[in-house]
Amino acid sequence: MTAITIRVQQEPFDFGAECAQFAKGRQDTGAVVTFCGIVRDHEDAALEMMEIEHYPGMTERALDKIARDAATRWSLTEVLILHRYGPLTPGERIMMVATASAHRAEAFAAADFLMDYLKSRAPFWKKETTRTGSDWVAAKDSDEAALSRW
Amino acid sequence: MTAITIRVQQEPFDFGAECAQFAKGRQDTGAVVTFCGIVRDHEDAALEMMEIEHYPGMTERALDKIARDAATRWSLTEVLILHRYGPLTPGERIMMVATASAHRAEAFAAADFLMDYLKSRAPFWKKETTRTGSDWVAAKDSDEAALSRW
Amino acid sequence: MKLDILYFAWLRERIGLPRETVETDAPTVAALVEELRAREERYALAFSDLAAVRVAIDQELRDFDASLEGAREIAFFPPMTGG
Amino acid sequence: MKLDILYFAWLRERIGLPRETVETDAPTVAALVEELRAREERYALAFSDLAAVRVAIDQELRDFDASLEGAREIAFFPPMTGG
Repeated sequence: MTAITIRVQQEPFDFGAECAQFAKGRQDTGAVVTFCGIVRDHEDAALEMMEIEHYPGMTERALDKIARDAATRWSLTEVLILHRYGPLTPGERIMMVATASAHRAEAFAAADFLMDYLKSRAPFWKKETTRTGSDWVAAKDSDEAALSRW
Repeated sequence: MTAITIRVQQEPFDFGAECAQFAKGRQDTGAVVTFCGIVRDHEDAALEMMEIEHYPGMTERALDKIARDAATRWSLTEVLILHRYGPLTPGERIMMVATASAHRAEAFAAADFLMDYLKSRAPFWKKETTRTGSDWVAAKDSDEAALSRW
Repeated sequence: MKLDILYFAWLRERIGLPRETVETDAPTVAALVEELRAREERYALAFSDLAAVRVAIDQELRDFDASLEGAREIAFFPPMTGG
Repeated sequence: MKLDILYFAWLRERIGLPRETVETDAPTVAALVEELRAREERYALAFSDLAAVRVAIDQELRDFDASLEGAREIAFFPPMTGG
């Protein structure tokens, strides 16, 4: 059985505390992989704000399904997906995933899989505000193509 | 330029604090991947201790070389490798790596690469003590084979 | 039947509201989209390129030819950009 | 020449010491290993299967046919098991 935790929240999260707590003290876990997404400034330093919109209800369902799919494909002891919404500024942490497994390769593959699916199967939309205006971030064809890896 | 940190130490490390501090507040970083290796108990719950021996001097050089190789292959803003030696008990954290990049795929690939090389190119040796005796952990052929992925 | 229709991201902005309730007999999502397009210019604009629109029925991603039978909540939105 | 020789893990245990200084004219690692093997049974035992032994010259991994010219510190150890 995989312990799955899904959290969708507006407030900041404490990445360090989440990492410290995740799979803590488990003796059946040999490997933990974490990923954290951060609001990155544009090369021309023009990003003032990133706003994340989501679909309450569907978001939690979609994330739970992605986590359960990962737990079916790999032998995982724990999975965490945490994603924020609302306004964020450059340098702020947007989201994280964490995977725990007996073995390294499974923890890595599962974290990579979670990110690929989260990116184009969970109902989040990013809007960027720069000095010159606001626009929605376009999905990349490569994001959709990445799903065929799995 | 990639900020590289290498630490080899006997004392425990605070995985949460390391994750919290790593690439903190950087606006050029969009993705952080961390890996943590944990002493895992045997299926038959017989592991009492894991002792890690290393080659002081060469260890730091080897880890620094692996980190620099990763920074050459991928565009990374920060790399951390931290590895303990000495006696450890099941559930204790052995080591961690962390990679920061503008982009997710690079952070993932670099962390995976660091682990593959660290596993069979850094001078650490594990000895396990179970209820029935002590023995050195044998390297796996698959560990050496994994290097050909890169 | 009565359907709750939700719009997100630029679809919400173009249509000018986050949700509405409509009375419709459309058998499929595609038919519903045709009805909406016929209503007003802002709908026609929002749904002008369906390749850029995704749809969920009762919070599950579906295709445009999916049946609306038994559906209660339909959501339209652009391709997702989480992570 | 004088060489510091270090042993790690089961090589250290079989030989019974972590380091020693030897006086040798061996031109290569392989020649040095032959000299060590000829010394005592415990060395012969430790170096009985070179496929299971790795060598570093001055803290860099090298092959057994590597030259010892200019070398100061030679380390022998099993395949590494970090991570």
